[in-house]
Amino acid sequence: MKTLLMTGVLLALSGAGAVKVGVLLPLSGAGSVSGQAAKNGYQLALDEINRAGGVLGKPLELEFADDGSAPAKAVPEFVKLVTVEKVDFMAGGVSSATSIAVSGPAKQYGTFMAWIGAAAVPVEDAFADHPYFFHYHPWSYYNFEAILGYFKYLKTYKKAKTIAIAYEDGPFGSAGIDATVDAFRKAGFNVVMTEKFKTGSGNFGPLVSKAKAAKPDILYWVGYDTDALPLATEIKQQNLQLGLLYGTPPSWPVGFEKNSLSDNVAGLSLWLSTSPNKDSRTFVAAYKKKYGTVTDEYFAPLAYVNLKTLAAAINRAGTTDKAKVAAEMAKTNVSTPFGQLTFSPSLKTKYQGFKAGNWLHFQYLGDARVPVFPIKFAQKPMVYGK
Amino acid sequence: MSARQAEAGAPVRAAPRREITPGAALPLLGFLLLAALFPFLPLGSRAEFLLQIAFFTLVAGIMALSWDILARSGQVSLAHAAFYGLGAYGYALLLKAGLPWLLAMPVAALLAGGVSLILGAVTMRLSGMYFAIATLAFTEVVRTIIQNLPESVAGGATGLLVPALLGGNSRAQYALAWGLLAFTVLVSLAVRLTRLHFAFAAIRQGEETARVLGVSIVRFKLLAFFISSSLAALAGVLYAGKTFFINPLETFSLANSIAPLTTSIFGGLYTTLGPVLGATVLRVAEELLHNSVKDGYLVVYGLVLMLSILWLPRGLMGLRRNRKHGGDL
Amino acid sequence: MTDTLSRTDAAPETAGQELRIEGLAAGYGKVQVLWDVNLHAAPGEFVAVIGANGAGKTTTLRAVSGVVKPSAGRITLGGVDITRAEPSRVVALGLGHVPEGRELFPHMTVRENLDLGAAMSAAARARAAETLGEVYTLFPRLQERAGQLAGTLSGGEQQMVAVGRALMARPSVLVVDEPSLGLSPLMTQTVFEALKAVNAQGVTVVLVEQNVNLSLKLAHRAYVLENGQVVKEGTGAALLADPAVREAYLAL
Amino acid sequence: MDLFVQTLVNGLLQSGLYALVASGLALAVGVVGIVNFAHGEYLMIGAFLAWAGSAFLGVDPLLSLPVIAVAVFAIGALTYRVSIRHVLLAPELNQMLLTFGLGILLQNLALMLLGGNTRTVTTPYQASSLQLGDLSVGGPKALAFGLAALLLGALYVVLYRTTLGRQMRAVAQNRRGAQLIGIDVDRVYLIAFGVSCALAAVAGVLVSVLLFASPTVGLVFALKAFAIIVMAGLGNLTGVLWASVLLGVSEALVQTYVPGGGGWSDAVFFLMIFGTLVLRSFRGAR
Amino acid sequence: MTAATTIGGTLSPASQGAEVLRAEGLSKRFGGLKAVQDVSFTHHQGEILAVIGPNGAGKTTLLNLLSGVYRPSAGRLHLMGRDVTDQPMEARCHAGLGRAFQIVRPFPEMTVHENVTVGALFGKPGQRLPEARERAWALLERTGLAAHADKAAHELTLLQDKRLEVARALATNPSVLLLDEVMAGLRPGEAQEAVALVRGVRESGVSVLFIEHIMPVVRDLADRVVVMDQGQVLAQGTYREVTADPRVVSAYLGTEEGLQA
Repeated sequence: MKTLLMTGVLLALSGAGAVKVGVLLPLSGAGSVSGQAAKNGYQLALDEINRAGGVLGKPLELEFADDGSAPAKAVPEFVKLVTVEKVDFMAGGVSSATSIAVSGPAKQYGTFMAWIGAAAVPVEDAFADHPYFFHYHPWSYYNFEAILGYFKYLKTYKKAKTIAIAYEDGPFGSAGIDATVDAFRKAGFNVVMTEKFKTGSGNFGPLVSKAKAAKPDILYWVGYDTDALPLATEIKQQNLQLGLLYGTPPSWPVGFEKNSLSDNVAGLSLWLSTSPNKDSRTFVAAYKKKYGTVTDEYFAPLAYVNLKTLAAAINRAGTTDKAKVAAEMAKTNVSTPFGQLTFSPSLKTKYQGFKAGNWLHFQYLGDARVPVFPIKFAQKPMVYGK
Repeated sequence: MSARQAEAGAPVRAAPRREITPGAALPLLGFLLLAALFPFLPLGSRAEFLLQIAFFTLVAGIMALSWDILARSGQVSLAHAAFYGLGAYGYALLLKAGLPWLLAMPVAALLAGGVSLILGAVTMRLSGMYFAIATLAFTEVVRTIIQNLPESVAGGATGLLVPALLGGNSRAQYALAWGLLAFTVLVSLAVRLTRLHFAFAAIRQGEETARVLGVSIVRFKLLAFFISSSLAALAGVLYAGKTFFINPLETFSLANSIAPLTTSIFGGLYTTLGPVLGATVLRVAEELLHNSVKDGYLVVYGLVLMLSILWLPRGLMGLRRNRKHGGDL
Repeated sequence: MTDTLSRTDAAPETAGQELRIEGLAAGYGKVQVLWDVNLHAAPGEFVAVIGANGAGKTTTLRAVSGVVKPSAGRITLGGVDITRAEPSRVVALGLGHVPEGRELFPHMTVRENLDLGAAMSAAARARAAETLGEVYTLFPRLQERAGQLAGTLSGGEQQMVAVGRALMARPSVLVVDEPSLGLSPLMTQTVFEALKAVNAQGVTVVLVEQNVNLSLKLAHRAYVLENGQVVKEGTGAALLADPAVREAYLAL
Repeated sequence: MDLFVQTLVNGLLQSGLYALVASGLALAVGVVGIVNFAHGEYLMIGAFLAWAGSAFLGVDPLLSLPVIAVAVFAIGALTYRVSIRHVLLAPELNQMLLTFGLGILLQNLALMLLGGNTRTVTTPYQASSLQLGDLSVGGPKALAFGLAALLLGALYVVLYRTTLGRQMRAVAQNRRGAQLIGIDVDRVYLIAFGVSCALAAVAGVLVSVLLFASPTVGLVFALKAFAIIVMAGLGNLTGVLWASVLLGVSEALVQTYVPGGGGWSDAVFFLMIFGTLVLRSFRGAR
Repeated sequence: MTAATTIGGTLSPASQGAEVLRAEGLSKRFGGLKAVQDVSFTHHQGEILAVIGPNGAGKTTLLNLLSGVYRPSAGRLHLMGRDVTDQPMEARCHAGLGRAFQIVRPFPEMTVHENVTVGALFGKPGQRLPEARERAWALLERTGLAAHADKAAHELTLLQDKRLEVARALATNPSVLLLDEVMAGLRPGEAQEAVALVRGVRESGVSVLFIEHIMPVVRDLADRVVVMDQGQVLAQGTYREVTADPRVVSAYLGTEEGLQA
């Protein structure tokens, strides 16, 4: 009893010596939706960690900073967290451009980084020789690997042969588009259309007309949430017959599932709030308890997992020494809402978390997103239009 | 000849009070000195962080001042994002081509200057809103071209990785930014103190009158374009070398054209100190707001801009008492 | 004071009002144009204001309509002080202004220009159709050109539109600024005849003109303005006979 | 051939929205003489109001449209009173900065209150379409185009057939002349600015149905509107219609017939603007 | 610049001087409006030539044709023996043409001295700034503005503005000076000062062509007068000659015909 009390007092008093984790997120600007979702995930994880006794016997502290989705703002904020707030570890990171921008100071200070987002290939280049860079989110080529896997399945079982590609003309859509086309061809698909569009412009009329002429089995679009409804609307209006409309936006529009136009639209996600996975159900319950709502943004559980695994690694290491924590972190092997998490080398970096196998393919069926592939996770049979 | 003069007897010459005295340069020198000493100030643990903020403030200062130099000739441009981007891309591509950075930097600036001459030549007769939209259109066209070039050439929409400036040493980077700002200030002063000032100001305040007085507007408008865009390109080089990564969407964004405009108006147009001071105050204000109002800081920022126009139409420079025309640097 | 000159043949359908200007001073920025102008037009009177360019004739009229704010003096319209009133109020009180340079709406049709003239007061709107008929009677040409854009008319026709537009508000006082400017003699005559007819209906007319001969013949009474001051006043006939007026113009 | 006709239809349908946004802007520029860089933000307000009405009150956006138009008219009139009015005589640059500030303020206010998420509205007619042989015309798009055409028609009727509209045109064409015939110029300015904002908001309602509502939804349309009014010649309302159709159709043509056209269509349009301006300036030279 | 006080007074019959400006059939149309039609005249060295006419006669358009604001629809213009019809404004300035505007157009954000310096610096090619400043000082002294050199242009009185307008034009070192109604808005006493100023300009060797409405000024100043009406030249000659011309009188006072009241 006495010791317990003492521990409590110590816990309360010892803030000064507590482990501090800096979290750099886009809380404003273009990436703010993902950033805000991640922030909620971090706070949920923080609550749980501290309720369970904190890190190294003290409450864990988080320092949030807003990178404004802009490299010029991200660099000072990163440096502030590292040098002023003197955080022991850095977490967060959503946008690729800001992540690359902070790679300079990160190397300069040898900062330990447990990074959740930033999937673009140049990020991998920028952090290739960084010894303490743990990357959770799959690199974009893993996304594609997952997509290709799904499409190959469709080819075999649904006789899908032709693909039309619509991609936004920014970095998100255009990255590696040539390689994508090649890979589809190599896999035996006929790529009948490759069209750029300007995200947010909502003008898909000409693109869909063109697609109609090309008669594809699958329309694969790489864009943002803003493009989802306009594209779906246009397809319906021009009566474009597809086997599947498949998209990979980082997030989907709020309330899209309730719109009948979303029916049968398929997409890619690391996670779904409806996932039957036990960790996922636990997370959803905890999230709902804390915030009163359910989130569909996978950056919330990703951030949650990110902080939980980091805290666990520190506790296992028993110190904040970067090398030791990294060694423990590398041994991570836990089940998460996304499936099992372990770190292994990617093409260029040493510690890559989730990979192609973690992606889920879902379809909007009824008023919800339902996993349909891989088949072992499927809750309902997929609807294929042809 | 006149009765007035006959009364006075001998010709009277008033002391040239309004001529620019070395004293007028004191605030500017003070600013530069303070900026030079900044890394050595005892700022404790915040030093590194503030140095980063200060670096980007210097870049913003270079952009604003370069914009102002063009504005002095009556050309209110929305093409500064293009020059900034051309500088950044020029630098990155020249490095890729194997040029040493010290050479790549000025060559990128001159290239941007050269491109700006084309723009300047075709927008020669436009003014006001038409000029602004034409320059905006130019920016969009340049951005799209770079974005649609094959990825192997300029990185396409994805962007380009850029080697770290000065090995990523933040103090050295700061020193370089300071040097480039000081250079920009010198150029601005040179424009202010030579015949260029008379040509630019005359064109701005009355293009037709200026022509009647023999000012060749073609030559001076183009010169303003060249100087301004080259300096803006230097700011772009600093940005590229600091953030290691450039892509068309961010480097050519409209915000990069609008920021120098608002900064200059806020600080005080057609002066050297005004835009630099404006950049500093706005950046500091943004940082303070960011930390105090967190979520709504940009709302307050917009409000500050609006109020400053309603209450302070001549910008910060208008705050100085007894401000008379002509004597400001 | 000018009773003897009042027209006896006038059958005032529209009651003219009195316009009185006392000690008026006004200008633009640093240029003071009017120094001390005293001027009076009795109800139903036709008053001409003549003077060389830059004497302040136009500025006087602008001060009356409230476009230029006087720095000193007093202006009353039908006894109501309008010294610093907004133009819309002055018009509402019964002033019609035919400005120098006509100031038409060039991309609107003649008819639209005229209609706008009647739009500002309920009373004028109520009688707009009737007034339009009167204007067309005065200027048959305008009826022919009703659908044409005002900017495409000849100078004379434009002047007719300007007069007609002012009349559409059924003003009690009509001030007219240099209507003959750039007009052929024939056209000038048409416009002046119209002004005479308007005045005959009882409307007070104040005419500013460079065509001395014509305006003095037409006016009951006239003022000579020089450097922002009234230097002479008298009946039109008297001034017409005065060699000093001619000398002032040509500096003989 | 079918593709060509479909392309023209696509472009034409798109141009209705453009014309609606640009007409409002042209009204502010032409009558009030102010270039409102925050014009897109009023569109954004309209889009969000429509979304809110639909999401919280279950009112169809097209039904709430009149209410939204009136509400945003009031917001615009208020904006005029507290800010625009005070810079009417200020240098153009200061006017620009004021409206830039206004834009930043409104956009971030929306971001702060609503977050950056994309919101969509669900309507029963969203998926409808008209089939004319091989030609298909989207229901909401046709509806939006029809509504835009109707509203623009109404705008033109107001401008050309009503006293208030004539007053606006009068002020636009000759401010002093308008003053001299008794038009209350300040009142006309207030109304014109309010109507300008209301038109943007109406476009915003349509955008919420066709596309989405988000804090940044205004930017794309505002930029195009600027280009359109410049191409038409500042303040030229009829020119706005032609320029809008030209923009819509040329975008569609480029997107359909140029390989990778989606990435080039903006550039082509801006190149057209650029060319028009430059040509005009050189032709205008004596 | 020669000193201002040279052999004063007598109005020499200037037509003996060499020709400085020659207009041959200048015309300008704006759409359907013929603003200037077939105007020809010759302006001689050292002469003060007035262009008068009622409002709307086309005087200002003519001046704009001379200074290069407009290109003529037809006709040629020779300046100092060179054909400058197709030359832009700045080239005409370099060739020796100076102009002062009716509505004064000082550069508002510059001091008086800086305003004049612009003329001195760019009026002729190859001027250097220090010398231009010095010449500006000299001109300010000549035009009685030296005491106001450091004022902003907007602080000047109207007469001082007019002086500045003339000083700035003179700073370009012109052979011919075009003055557009410089007396407009001046009080009688001020106009006398301005007349003296213009005389001084001529005595320094500059030929002057001016537009004016104030007839006493024209009478006192002009060696020769060109009268315009409806875009055309109505009469040319001395002041006495043209004012005796009944056509001129009726152009000014209006036709006596019509309106038999």
